[in-house]
Amino acid sequence: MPLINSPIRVVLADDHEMVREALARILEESGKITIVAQASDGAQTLDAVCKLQPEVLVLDYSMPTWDAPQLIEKLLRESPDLRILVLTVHENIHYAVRVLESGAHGYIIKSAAVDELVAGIDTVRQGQIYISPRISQEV
Amino acid sequence: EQRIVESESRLRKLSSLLLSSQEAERRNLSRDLHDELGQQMTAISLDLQSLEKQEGGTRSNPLLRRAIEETEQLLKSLHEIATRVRPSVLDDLGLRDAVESFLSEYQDRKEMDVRSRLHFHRERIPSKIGENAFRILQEALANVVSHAQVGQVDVDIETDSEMLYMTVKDSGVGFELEEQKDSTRLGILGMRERVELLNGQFDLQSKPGEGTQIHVAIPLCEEGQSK
Amino acid sequence: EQRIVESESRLRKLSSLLLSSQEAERRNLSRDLHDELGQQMTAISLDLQSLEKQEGGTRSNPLLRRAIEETEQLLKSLHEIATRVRPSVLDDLGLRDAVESFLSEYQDRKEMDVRSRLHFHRERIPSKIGENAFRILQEALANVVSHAQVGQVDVDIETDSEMLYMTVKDSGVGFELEEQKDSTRLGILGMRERVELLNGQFDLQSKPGEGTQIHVAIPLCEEGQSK
Ligand SMILES: Nc1ncnc2c1ncn2[C@@H]1O[C@H](COP(=O)(O)OP(=O)(O)OP(=O)(O)O)[C@@H](O)[C@H]1O
Ligand SMILES: Nc1ncnc2c1ncn2[C@@H]1O[C@H](COP(=O)(O)OP(=O)(O)OP(=O)(O)O)[C@@H](O)[C@H]1O
Ligand SMILES: [K+]
Ligand SMILES: [Mg+2]
Ligand SMILES: [Mg+2]
Ligand SMILES: [Mg+2]
Repeated sequence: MPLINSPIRVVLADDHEMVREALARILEESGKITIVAQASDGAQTLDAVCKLQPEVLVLDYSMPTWDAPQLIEKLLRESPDLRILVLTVHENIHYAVRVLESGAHGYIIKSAAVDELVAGIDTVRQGQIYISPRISQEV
Repeated sequence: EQRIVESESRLRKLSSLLLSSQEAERRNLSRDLHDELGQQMTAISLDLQSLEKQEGGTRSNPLLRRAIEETEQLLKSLHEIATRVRPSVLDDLGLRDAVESFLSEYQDRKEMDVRSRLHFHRERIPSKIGENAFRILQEALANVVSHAQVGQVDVDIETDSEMLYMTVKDSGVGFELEEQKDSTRLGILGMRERVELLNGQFDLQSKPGEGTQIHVAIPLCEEGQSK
Repeated sequence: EQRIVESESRLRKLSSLLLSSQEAERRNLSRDLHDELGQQMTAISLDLQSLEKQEGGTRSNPLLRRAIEETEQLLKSLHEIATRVRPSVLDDLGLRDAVESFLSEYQDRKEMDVRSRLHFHRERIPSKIGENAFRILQEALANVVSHAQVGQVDVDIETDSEMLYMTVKDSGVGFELEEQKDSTRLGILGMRERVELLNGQFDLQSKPGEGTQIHVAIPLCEEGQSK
């Protein structure tokens, strides 16, 4: 069990460098999160998760080689306790359903990340489901 | 006669190649729009939002707020354009989700009452069939909106292990089939051709005053695919 | 036989419609990208620049500088994609300038020595012919780069009041014409079809070891345009 107030250990995976940097800054500035590794493809993600055992993986939906659902299934086979929050540019409920079906705990629209990201990470770390309000309004 | 047969098969090959290369072009382009432009815009949006936080939230410069809102708007326009070119749902999630998203958006945007029955008894539809079925549905609905003068349409799609069936039916003004025989429009011609290139059956029924129905049956099994 | 003739004419119509609708689609999309997104991006970029001025120029937040640079990058990518979809010079300046700018860019990008002789003795080329000629040139050069294994190519284009002539010639590896007869590739088939749909002549010559030449002649007069 993480101590109250101890920062949440996160791996951040996105193949787009500019986006990854922007996200990393947001997470670090929050003071509630430590980024233990950044990854820019599926293999790096698998590797970082396996070695560092983060509490939460923040994962871009569209990465080279495997898309998020495929990668999620691989990750959870090896690290069943990992919580995964998927980030995407697709404001479409079907994407959210698909990643939750594959075992992720949350789904956030990237450009809303500044307001939602930290809350989303905290929610999925506790094992609850987090879905961007922009998406859930669609249902 | 030999020459005509040859020319017929050359043309058939050409249409088939044209259709599939057009779809490939759309798919790549839509990807570039999402993954290149969309990601860059997202990075800008995130940076501006962090900047606003650093500068004291609502007390920061109103120009900054405006730029953030413009970026949001820009992202919306981009995704709209990319989706118009080719919905990424079709490639990422498949025909069923693409049809559902398309119909629900269509219903809102065109103020058309779409009554749909979708029964996908088979999960994976080959992507070539999925993309053609999707384009046919779009064409058929575009025709209802532009010609049928009616506010309601029925869409049925069913797949089993062997076939995909699709029916689009309206009870609008209808038209005289004979008069369309020599049409130089791409709509009906294109639908028919897409189906025939997949070894399927295309059927169009219409009568003035009695509405219009198209019905499509496409085999899903790989064997029958290439003529 | 009657059926084949019918199907032949249906397919010919379809191919022609597909080709021109594809061009129209590209044109619209390129325009949307340029006008719609380009305008919005420029607005953001201007807002950010005046924000930076207000906040004290170089002493302002580095995040802002970064966002400004990202916006410039974004405008470049947008322009690049819009141009790829459809070279806007073709719209704005016509075939001659489009060809010139395409060839010089091509020369740099592909490290190919392009020797061109362009003689446009007629100012206005109908846009449908311009579009097709441009696509044919692109296809032909793409083939030289991917197949000819040679660093040099000759491009001749000449128009007089009645005709457009184009020759693209390399002295690369060449190929056996017979072996390409049943190719399912779109390149040569598409070039030929574009020309024939404009009532022109398409001629391809090649021999292994002796290079490849395509020659195209397209009538510019309106009368001969529609089959
Ligand atoms: N659902 C319909 N209700 C009434 N008339 C229809 C319907 N669908 C097609 N038609 C008639 O058939 C004609 C041909 O349709 P088609 O889709 O081939 O061409 P279009 O819609 O006119 O043009 P395009 O689809 O190329 O933009 C239409 O112009 C219209 O007169
Ligand atoms: N300039 C050339 N030099 C040598 N071989 C050529 C040349 N142009 C065409 N070929 C041969 O003819 C074949 C068919 O050309 P075509 O342009 O139709 O298809 P492709 O280039 O292979 O594929 P694509 O559909 O991408 O154009 C090529 O694969 C190549 O073998
Ligand atoms: K994404
Ligand atoms: Mg990505
Ligand atoms: Mg139509
Ligand atoms: Mg080629």
